[in-house]
Parts: sequence; structure tokens; C-alpha cells
Amino acid sequence: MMLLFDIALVAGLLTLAVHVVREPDERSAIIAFLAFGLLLGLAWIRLAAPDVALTEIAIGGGGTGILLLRAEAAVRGRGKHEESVTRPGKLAIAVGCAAISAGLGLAVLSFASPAPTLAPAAAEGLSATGLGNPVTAVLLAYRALDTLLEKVVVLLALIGVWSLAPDAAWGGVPAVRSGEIPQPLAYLARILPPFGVVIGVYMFWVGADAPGGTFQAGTVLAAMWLLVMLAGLRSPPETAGLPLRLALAGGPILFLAIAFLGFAFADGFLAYPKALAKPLILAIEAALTLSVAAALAMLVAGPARRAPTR
Amino acid sequence: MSAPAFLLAAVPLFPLSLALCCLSNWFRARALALLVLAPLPALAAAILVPKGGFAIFPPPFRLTLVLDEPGAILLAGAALLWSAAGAYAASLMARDPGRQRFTVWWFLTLTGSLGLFVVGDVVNFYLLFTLASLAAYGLIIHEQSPPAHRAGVIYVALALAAEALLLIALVMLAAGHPDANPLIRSVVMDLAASPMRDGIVVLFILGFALKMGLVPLHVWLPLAHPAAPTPASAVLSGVVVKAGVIGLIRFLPFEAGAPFWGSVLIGVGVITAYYGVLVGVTQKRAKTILAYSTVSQMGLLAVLLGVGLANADPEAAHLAAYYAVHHTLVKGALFLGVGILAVTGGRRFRLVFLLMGVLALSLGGMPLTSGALAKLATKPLLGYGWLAGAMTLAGAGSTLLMLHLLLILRHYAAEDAATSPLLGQFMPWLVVTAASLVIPWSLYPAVAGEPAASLVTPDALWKVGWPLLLGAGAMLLVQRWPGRLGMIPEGDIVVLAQTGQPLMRSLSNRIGEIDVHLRRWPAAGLGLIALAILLGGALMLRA
Amino acid sequence: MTAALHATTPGGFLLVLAVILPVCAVLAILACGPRSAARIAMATLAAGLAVAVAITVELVWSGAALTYVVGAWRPPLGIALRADGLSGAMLVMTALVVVAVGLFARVQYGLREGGGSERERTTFWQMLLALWSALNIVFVGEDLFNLYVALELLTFAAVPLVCLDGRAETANAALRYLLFALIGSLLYLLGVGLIYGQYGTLDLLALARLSRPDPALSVALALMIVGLLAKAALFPLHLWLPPAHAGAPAQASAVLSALVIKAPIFLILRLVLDVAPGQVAFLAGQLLAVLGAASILFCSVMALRQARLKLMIAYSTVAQIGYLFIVFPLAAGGAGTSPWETIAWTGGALQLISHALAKSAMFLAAGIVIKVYGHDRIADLGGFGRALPISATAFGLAGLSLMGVPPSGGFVAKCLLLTAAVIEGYPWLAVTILLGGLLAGGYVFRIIDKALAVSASPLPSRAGVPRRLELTALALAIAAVLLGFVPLRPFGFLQIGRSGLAMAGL
Amino acid sequence: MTVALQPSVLFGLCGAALVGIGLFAVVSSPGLLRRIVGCNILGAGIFLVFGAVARRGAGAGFEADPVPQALVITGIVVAFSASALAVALLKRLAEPRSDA
Amino acid sequence: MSGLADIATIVLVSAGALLFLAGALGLLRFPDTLSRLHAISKADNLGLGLIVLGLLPQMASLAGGLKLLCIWLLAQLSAATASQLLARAVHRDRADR
Repeated sequence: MMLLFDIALVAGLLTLAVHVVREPDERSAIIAFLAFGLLLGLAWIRLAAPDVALTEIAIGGGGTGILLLRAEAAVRGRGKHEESVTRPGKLAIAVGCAAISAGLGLAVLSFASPAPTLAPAAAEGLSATGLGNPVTAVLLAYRALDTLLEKVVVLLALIGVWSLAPDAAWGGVPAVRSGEIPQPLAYLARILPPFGVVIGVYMFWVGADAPGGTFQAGTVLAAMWLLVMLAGLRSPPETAGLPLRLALAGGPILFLAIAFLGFAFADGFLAYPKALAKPLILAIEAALTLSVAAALAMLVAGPARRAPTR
Repeated sequence: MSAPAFLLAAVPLFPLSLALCCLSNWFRARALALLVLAPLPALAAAILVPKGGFAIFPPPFRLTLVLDEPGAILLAGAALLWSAAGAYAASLMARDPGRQRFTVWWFLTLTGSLGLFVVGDVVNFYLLFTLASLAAYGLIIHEQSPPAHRAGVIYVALALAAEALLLIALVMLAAGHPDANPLIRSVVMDLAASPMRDGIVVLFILGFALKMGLVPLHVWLPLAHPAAPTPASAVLSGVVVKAGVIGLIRFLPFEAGAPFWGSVLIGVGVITAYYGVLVGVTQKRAKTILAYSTVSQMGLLAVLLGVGLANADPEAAHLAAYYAVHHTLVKGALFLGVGILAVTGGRRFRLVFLLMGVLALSLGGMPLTSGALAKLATKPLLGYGWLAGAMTLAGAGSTLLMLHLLLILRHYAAEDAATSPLLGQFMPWLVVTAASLVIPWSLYPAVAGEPAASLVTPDALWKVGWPLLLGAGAMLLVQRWPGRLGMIPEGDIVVLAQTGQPLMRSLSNRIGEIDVHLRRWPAAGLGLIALAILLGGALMLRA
Repeated sequence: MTAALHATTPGGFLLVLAVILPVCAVLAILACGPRSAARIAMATLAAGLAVAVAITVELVWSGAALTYVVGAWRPPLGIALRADGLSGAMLVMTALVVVAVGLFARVQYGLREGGGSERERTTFWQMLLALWSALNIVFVGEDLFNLYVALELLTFAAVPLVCLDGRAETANAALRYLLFALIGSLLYLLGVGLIYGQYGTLDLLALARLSRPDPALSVALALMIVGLLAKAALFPLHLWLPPAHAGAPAQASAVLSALVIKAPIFLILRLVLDVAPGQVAFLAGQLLAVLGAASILFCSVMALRQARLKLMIAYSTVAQIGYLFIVFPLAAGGAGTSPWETIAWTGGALQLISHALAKSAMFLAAGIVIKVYGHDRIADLGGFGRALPISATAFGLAGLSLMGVPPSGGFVAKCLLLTAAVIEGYPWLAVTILLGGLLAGGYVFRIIDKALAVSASPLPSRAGVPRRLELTALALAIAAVLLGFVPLRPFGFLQIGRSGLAMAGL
Repeated sequence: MTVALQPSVLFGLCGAALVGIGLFAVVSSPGLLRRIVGCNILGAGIFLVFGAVARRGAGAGFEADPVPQALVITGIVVAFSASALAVALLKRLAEPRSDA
Repeated sequence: MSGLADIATIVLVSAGALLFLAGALGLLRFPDTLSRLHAISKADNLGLGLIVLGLLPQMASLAGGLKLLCIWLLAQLSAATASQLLARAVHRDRADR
């Protein structure tokens, strides 16, 4: 029975993807991409990966969606079109992509039969980290270096986005609200955030033992902050302002501090003393959630537009 | 480091240290006077250091210097000409605005050319060879005139080609050798055994032929040498060209011998000898005539080395070196003389012109001059077949060329009779002229194995004399055909190469279009996909 | 799972410092604000250089590779950092170039008028340090996904550097660079996924033992290599490099050309020579050699055609990295010898280092000349040798190293590659190397000729350019030349930590 | 036929197809925004392949191997940052600002 | 007891599904944007409400049920705001033209 649902889901995904590619109008292509992101979340549920489903819908569907919608609004009519492709060119590219997909399919089908997996190793190590959710254990204990670097990647992207501001406005306030604000949006911005924050904190807290975690919670919190800014209830912060910078850098700095403490109290960098493993990880997760929320919101808000008040 | 080894080390290192000192502005401003001193250690080394003297440096520099018979002879002549030309340049360049630049390039070229005669290991031979050729560029374009610039560009293009050929030859030579930087002698020893023998010899001949200026690779020489200031062209024509000669002497397997390649070298040499004369006769400028005379003389040298290679007799190297020294001194004196004639007038002009006449004819082989000595010394080597006949004809040809030069020089005198050359320029010229007579005479017994007296016998005089008369006769014949002057432009074949210019430009435009197309986004994307399929398919099918 | 390959060695924590120190500096600059950026950066440059030298000393002293298992979780579950001889050399090279560029930028930004805005300065320091950390991870990382994150960190640090001056055309170049590099990273990530699916581990050493020529590995390696080629801008995929490296400010393009494109090349080297089984390595090596040769010849001619100085140097970069790709067939190693014992391995490593030093010196020197002349049209740069003698000398020395003229490092590298080509019997590669040298001579000489020429128009005044600015470029150029004197053969620094690996695959 | 119909293989093949579609979108579309969308589809396809690998590696009480899941989460966040930077560059291109 | 709950679930969930079907049909068939908006917001919200009601008895714990209700409330809130915004946007476009 579930097979039927899977086939329908895969068919839906592929048709939506083809529709996104072939759709001449930019805006509807992006809206189709939004739907594609949400369907993808279902696919991840079918692949028994709830953590990833949450991340995909929150960041892949929601975050990227609003990013692309704002981009489309800014670029409509003004964006210059690059080299258009001749018909035979498109055909050649299509054939090439088909060949790559076929090769990929062949590789996927020819995987070794007793699938090699690190699940048992992850399960053994779980007790040392004191966590219940294996994915969070991998993210924050076994491969903590990846998560640390990935957090720096997000910050670097933000610094890169900020560097695109005009010299005069650098460090100033990004333009989030555009034009007058419709009343229902203001109403929603007053009602929804409390619920959003509660859900975000809950997702971060439950992340240690059940699906949830830093990035998903951070995205929800970022969404709420964006909603408030879009509705004009709160003006976006100054990018060079101390509070924002501390919020952004706070997460990774705490992470690094605890990591360096690992030299003294545990047996090496990014190692946690056995007794304190869970509280330390939760502290890191809390700080990271705040930083992720601030970083994602600022990434969507974009570079500064108005000059800073020195 | 024993005394001779220290002196030997001073040959390249003294001028190099002078060049490095030029980094300080104070020193560079006053370095012009030191030009004459730079080659003196080399002169002393050539005379004092016993043959076969060795100097080895500690690992980081991996430099070994060795002084053998031909090296010493060449070094003596070269060092003398370098210092004389240095003195000449010191007085000529006293007020030239670019003299500081000139000095630095002069020291570097000097280091390279003198070092080449004494260097013993492969890598440093290539290093000094490169230094000599690239630094010479600075001397060529010194006057910044458009022809100098054009000559410089052609010179560098061909110099880089020569270096590329030499590099692959040296790499193939040293490929099998365990030591990273082997000695030249040991490497040439097992050259005969190496499978790539023919390839290596061909590349060496091509590389050094390009440096010596054998036809058809000579095109840069008639353009570059006249473009340089007088002392620089004297040194370029006299010594720097000999880099090719010492290269052939060092790297050709004389002991094992290569008959086929020997005859090839002889053929090229003969063609070059005649070609130099035929084109030289049609030239109008004195310096260009001298440049073509160098091309022709290099042809003769190539024949000598070719014979040595064909008959597998290392003695030819010594004779070639002796002939080369003669050419160095006479050609250097001629170039300096041309510079002096231009500034002398009246009675003193006739005296200088007379001396120039003697020098010119000695190149043709006039009895009692170094030319005669050189011809007599190399006579036994050439044997009595068609080759000897061809060589004597070439000697007559060069006499013809020299007479043509003297006719051109006749109306080179300065307008008012009172002007006389500066002492600083006249004295070095006299020294070189004297040396061109003294040194060959003193070396003759050592090289040819017969006492100097045997030269004065009537049949020796006649053996050398009749080509001279033949040359004079030919000159009378050619004299009546004045239309020939300026018929062939300077650098002859290079003009043909110029016609190839639009072809090269269209090819590079073609590549430009391909690049523009390749850098469009869809094309690059398609390239990416095609590469992925190609690599993936190849790996999957074959593995 | 397989026996634990990695055990933390005493010097291991140095690797962590090399990786994490610049990251801490980036965060410190973000937290403390723009005014402190230069001071923090200078301190980190010094500390980073010290760490790199310490790693090399530890390598030479212990004669074995340094390893560090992060968080005490052994691979395949956890991540390990490992520095062998080659990585040590790369770390020191990166440290040298980054410190030199940092000093150059410090003086440049200290000037009154040409100093650049606060935005430009702060962004440059943060991006330079992030870039340094990413490079260090690429050179010491042992985990494929960790290397993916490092590649992304590298791209995100490099893209803002391209459009640092805020002009629209550099923003366009930056966007094209970002998108093409993104495709490259995603293909690389796809390859990582396939490898994990097939072998269940992401650790390079473990993969070297497990890898067998089966379809999944072939497709994975093909995708990863092509993805890395896109990021390294080898010949057919070089669309983004010339505008990006020419548009960036001088100090940024020096780091981009000298270091950033070396990371993907280093990874390809590790993938083909360490992970790929014999037959696969041979085939991939052949294709890469053909691309490398095409890159040398095609892009050298393009460099000769360029009218603008920085575009010419950018095209010369694409040409010179071609040399690094012809190393693969030469270093494939016969039956007995393994790749790192062949002279091509030493030649390739030396070419990597000497190109980095020479290219950064050339870009810095070009930057000074452009700053004084106000434009970079080669035709109107007549006589810059007299106006800026030190910069012209730096440019000349760097050019000599690129051309491969003795005694420079470039010459020794080219000699080793030529010897390898002669011994291994690849005549067409030998000819390519020589032609490449000739063409390089062509385009370098074109500029030296301009330097020595006497210009008709009066020489611009060099008032705004302090001597210290030129000395950094000269120092790098001299380092490139002195590299030729470093005795490589006797104690085999580049072979440290490699001999012990029993490569099952080869 | 049954081998291909397990969820992991089905979604793996769907991922492969999405990689093809995404790559086609990125390479062949003239508009810059469409290329960024193509990149995201390409990323989604790649992560589905990771998902299939994770699902095959179920064991020790987990429905799916946690390591590839963690990799995908990190990958999604990095892809989002890349899209954000690309969008910011695109907006910078679109706004007519005198070259400061 | 469980028999009754199952019947109720089947009935309610199928009714919800029917409403969704009607909403989708409305979306496809109706001529202009405003009427399509009307169809979607009405049918889907009611449909979702019925499905949630139908699933309530199946939930193991009270917390689960409460979560379902929260989901329904949030869906209501966002659907209402979204349709208002869309209607306002359509109205403004019509006014500009």
C-alpha cells in the first residue's frame, strides 16, 4: 500500500521539478519550487529521517522559498538575461544530463548488497554522549568539527552578503519592510511569534533525544523574527551594532571555548568529559540555535541599505 | 681551495659580485670605470691556472669549474677582448644617460660568457648559457631605437628556442645518470651508450647552431650585432657567439665520433661560410658586413668541428679553439676600429685605415697575420680532398668580403680633419690589434706542434697567399656591378618569416574565438557534463 | 570495521591549531568590530606562521606523519587530521604567501588615499583568515565530507574577495564564479555520497585499502574529479577565472591565483594517486594529462593575446596549473615504485610551491604598477621599470620562475618533470613542457620588454607607493627563485609519512 | 522487480533523476535566478541519494543510518547559505548603483 | 468502544477527503482568482478540521490530540491571513489596471 504512495510521491516530485525548469514565468516557477520543497519533506519522512524532513521543510522549503521570492521581486524586469541556448545546445545538454542520471542510477543500483553502515558504531557511542537522538550525537559529538566549520560557513556567507552593501551604508540597517503593511500581516505578526518561539525552543530542547535540533529550531526562530520585521513591528538591527554581532558570534565562540576545554578536561579537542557531556552539548546547542536564528534572518534580510547612526 | 682553484672561481664570481654590488645606487653610478677590471681574473686564470685545474663548491651551490686546453685558449682571447671593449665602452658611454643600465647588463653578460668556458657541470652550464643569452638582450636594445627593439625581440625569441632545445638535450643526456647534477665529461663519456644518442646529438647541434648563427638559424645575428653599441657588438660578435663553439666542443662525443652527424655539420658549415659571404657582399652598413663575416667564420668553425666529429679525433677541438681565438681578436678589433674610424679625420684617418686594412686582410688569411697562422694550423686537419679546396675558396670569399668592407669604410672619415679619437677608445683598440697578432703567434707552436719559423718558408706563404689574390680578383669582378648594394635586406630570411606574421595572427584570432565560445555559460556547462560522461564511461568500461 | 588507522601523535594538536586559529580570529573580528580587524589579523598571521613552521620541524624531527583524531572519535565514525611531508610543504607555502599578502595589505590599507573603505578592509581581513583556515583543512583533512565543508568555506571566502571593490562587473564575475564553483562542490558531494554508499566510510586512508574498481567507485571518482576540475578552472572549464582574478584587488587576486585553486588540485592529487585503484588511476591520469597539456598550450596563447596586464596573469595561472595535471601519468609509478617515490611527485610538488610564490609576487607587483599608472593596459605601461624598479625586478624574477629559467624553483620543477617524461616515455608531454616554457617566455618577456622600454609619455610619480609595499612582492619573488637551491633529493621531505602506507589498491 | 521497489532504491533513483533535471536547469537556463533554483534542485537530488544510502544502512535499532542524515542536514544549511550569497549578488547586479 | 471510534474516524476522514477534493476541483474550474481563493480557503480548512476530528480517537495520548488541535488552529490562522493578503493583492492589481 505504502508503495503506491511512494510512487505517487516520486512522480509528484519529478513532475514538479520538470515544471520548475520549463516554466517561463519566474514567479510561478519559484512558487512551484516551494511546493517541491514541501513534497521533499514527505519524501524524507518515507526515508525514515524525521530530522532531515524538518530541516528540509524549514530551511530548504521555507528559507530558500522566501529568499527566492524576495530575489524575484527585486530582479523582476531588471535582471539582464545571459547567453540564450540554441535548440541543439539544449538537446545536447539534455542528453548529457540524462546520461549522468543513468550512470548515477546504475551506481545506486549496484551498491554493495550488505549495505555498509555506521549505525552500530553510532549506537555504541551514544551512551558516552548521553544523547538519545543519534543524528544530534553525530552532529555535535562524533563529527563536531563539521558542525563547527559549517557554522563558520554560514557566518562567512553573511559577512560576504554584508560586504555587498555600498561603502556609505556598510554597517547600517538592511531594508526588510517594503511599502505599506497590510493589516492582516500585522495581525498575524502579533499572534504567531509567541507560538513560534515556544515551538522553536521545544524543538531545540527535544532535539537531544528525539527528532529536532539546532538548525531546525534556529530556522523557526529566524522565521518569527523575519515575520516581525516584515510587519514593521520591530526595525531590523544595525549590522555593525554590538548586540547583533555578539549574537552571531556567540554560538561558535562558546562552541570553541568548550572544544578547547576538551584539551584540559577530556582527551582532546572537541571531546566532552563523560559526566558533563549532555549539559555541555545542550549549552552549545542553545547558543548555536540563537546564532543560527540571527544568521539566517540576516541572510534573508540582505546587505545594509541605510547608513549606520555612528 | 688552492690558489688556482680560487682564481678559477673568481672567473665567473668576480663579475657576478660586481653585478650584485650594482644594486646600490652609489656603486652603480661609478661602476662604468670597473668594466675594464671585471675580466682580468679570467685573463689571469687562463694564463696561470694549470690545465685540468678543478674547483668544486659545497652542496647548496653544486657548482664545479674545470679549465682544459680549448677552454683556456678561448678564455684568454675572450677575457682580453672583454676588458679592451670594457675600456672602450667606459670612455664611449661616459655621458650616455642609460650607462647604469648598460653596466649592469654588461656585467651579467660578461659573467655568463666567461663562466661558460670554465663551467664543468651540466646544470650550471645551462644556467650560464641562459644568463649570457638573456643578459645580451639588454645590450642589444640599449639604444632604444625601433630597429634595435625589433632585433631584440627576434634575438630573444630565437634565444629562448635555443634554450628549450638545449634543455631537452641536457635532460635526455643526464636522464640515466644517478647524480642529479653530473659532470659534463662523465655524462658525455656514456653518451655513446645511451639509446637516445642520435636525438641528443641532433638537439645539441640545433641548439648550438642557433647560438653560433649557422644558416638558416642565423637570422638574428645580422640584426642584433649591428644594433648594439660598438663595444657591445664587438663583444657579442667576438665572444658571446663562441658560447655555441664551446658548447659543441664540450658536448659532442669526439672520442666515440659520429660520422653521419659529423658530415651534416660539415655540410651546414660549408653552406654557412658561402652564404655569409654572398649576402655580406650586398650589404651597405659596415657593422652588418662584419656580422655576416661572423656568420661565415662560424661556418668555417662548424666545418672544423664536423671534421673532428666525423674522424673521431679530439684534436680538432684544440684547433677549432685556436681558430676561434683568432676570430675573436680580429673581429673584436675590426668592430672597435669601425667605431674609431667614424670619429677620426685627416692624416690620422689614413694611419687607422691602414691598420684596419691589415686586420681585415688577416681575417682573409694574409701571410704573417693570425689568419694565416689559423689557416695553416687547420690545414692538416682538413686533409687534401674537396673539403680543403672548399675551405680555401671560403678563405678567398672572406677576403672578398673584407675588401668590400674596406671600400665601404673609405668614406667613413669624419668631415673636419682635426677630430681625433679619444685616447680611452684608441688605446684599447690598439691593444686588441696587437694581441690579435701576438697571441696566435705565441700559441702556434703549442697548437700546431711545429716551430714558428716554419711559417716564413716560401711555400707556406704561397699556400696562404694565392686565396688572397683570388679574393682580390673576385673583388675587381664584383666591383663593376654596383647595383648589388642593398639588394638583400638585413636579416634576409627573417623578412620571409615576417610574411608569416598574418598567418600567426589569424591562428591566434581563431584561438581567441574558441576561447570566447568556450567561456559562455552553456558551453562550459556542456563541457563539464561531457567530461563527467567521458571520465565516468572510461573508468566504468575499462576498470 | 577495519583496524584503526589513525592514532593521535604527539605533535597532532599543532594541526588543530593550524585549522582553528584563523577561525577564532574571524570570530574575534566579528565580535570586536571593524577597528580591531587589522591588529587581530596581524597577530594571527604571526601565530599561524609559527604553527606551520612548528609542524614542519615536527615532521622533519619525527620523520613520520602527524595525526590528530578530533574529539577522540576514531574514523570511520569520527574525523582525523593528518599531515604528511607534502601537506607540511603546502602548509608552509600557504603560510608564507598569506603572511606576505597580509603585510602587503596592511601597508596598502594604511595609506591615506589609496586605503580603501572600512567595509573593504574588514571584509578583506576576515576573508583572508577564513581562506587560510579552509586551505589548512584541505591540506591536512582526511575525511571526504570534512573536505567538502572546507571547499565550501574556501569558495565562500574567495567569492566576496572577487567583488571587494564593489563594481558591477566584478559582482557579475563573482556570481559566475560562485555558481560554477557551486556546481563543482555539489558534484563532489554527490561523489562523496556514492562512496559512502559503497564502502560505508569517508576516511581517505581506509578508502585506499577498500577501493576496488567497481561501477559505484568509478562514477563517484568521475563526478568528484570533474567537480574539482570545475573549481580548479582547468582548461575547458576556466570560464570564471580570468574575469574573477583580474577583477579582484591586487592582494586578493594574489591569494586567489596562488592558493585558492591549488586546494582542488591537491584533492585531485590525493584522490587519483592515493584512493583510486591502479587501473582507474592510470586512466584518469591519462585524461587529466591531456587536459593539462591542452590547458598549457591554449591558455599560454591566450595570455599572449591579452591587452590587459591582470587578465594576462590570470590566463597564465590557468596555463601553469596545466603543469600540475601532467604529473599524473608521470607519477603513476611502475610496478615496483609507488607514486610518491617517482621524481615527478617531487617535480609536481615543487611546481605547486614555486608557482604559488611566483604568481603571488607577480600579482602584487602588477598591483603596484596599476596603482601608480592608474590603468592596466599593457600597451601604455612603457618604462615602468624606471618608475618602479623594485616592482619591475619582482615581476621579472617571478617571470623567470614561471618560464622555468635556472636557477629558479620553476626551473628545477620543470627539469624534474622533463626527466620523468623522458624516462617514462611520454615524448608529447616533454614537447608540451618545452612549448609551455617558450610561450611563458613569450608573455613574460612582453612585459619585461615594456619595463625596459623608454616611454614617450612622462613616468607617473610614485609618491603614494611606500617602499615597503614593493619589498613584500620582491621578497616573494626571491623566495620563488631561492626555492631552486633547496636540496630536495637527499632527505626526501616530500616522502615523509608516505612510505609506511601499504597501498592495497596499487 | 521487488529489489527496485524498496523505498531506499526508489528514492535513490528519484534523486538521480532530480540530479539530472537540476543540472539541466543550471546549465541550460539563461536567467540567473533560474540557475540558482536549478542549483537547489540539484542539491535536493543529491541529498535524496544520501537519504537512500541512509535508509539502506538501517541497523542497531535505527530506521536509518544517522551519519548520512547528519551530513545532509549540514549540506542543506550550506546550500542555503550559498543560495543566500548568490541571491545577494544577483540583487547587487540588478540595482543600478553608481560604481562606488 | 473501539468499533464506534473506528467507524467515526472512517466517516469523518472520508468526509474531510471529499471536501479537499471539492476544494481542488474548485481551484481548477473557477474562472477568476478571487473565486478560486474562496474555494480553497473554505474547503481546505473545513476538510482539515474534519480529518483532525476523525484522527482524535486514534491518538494514543491526550498530548498527541492537543498537538493535532494546535496544528489545526495554526493552519486556520495562516490560511486566513494568507487569503486576506492574496485578496488584497488581487484587489490592488485590479485597481492599478
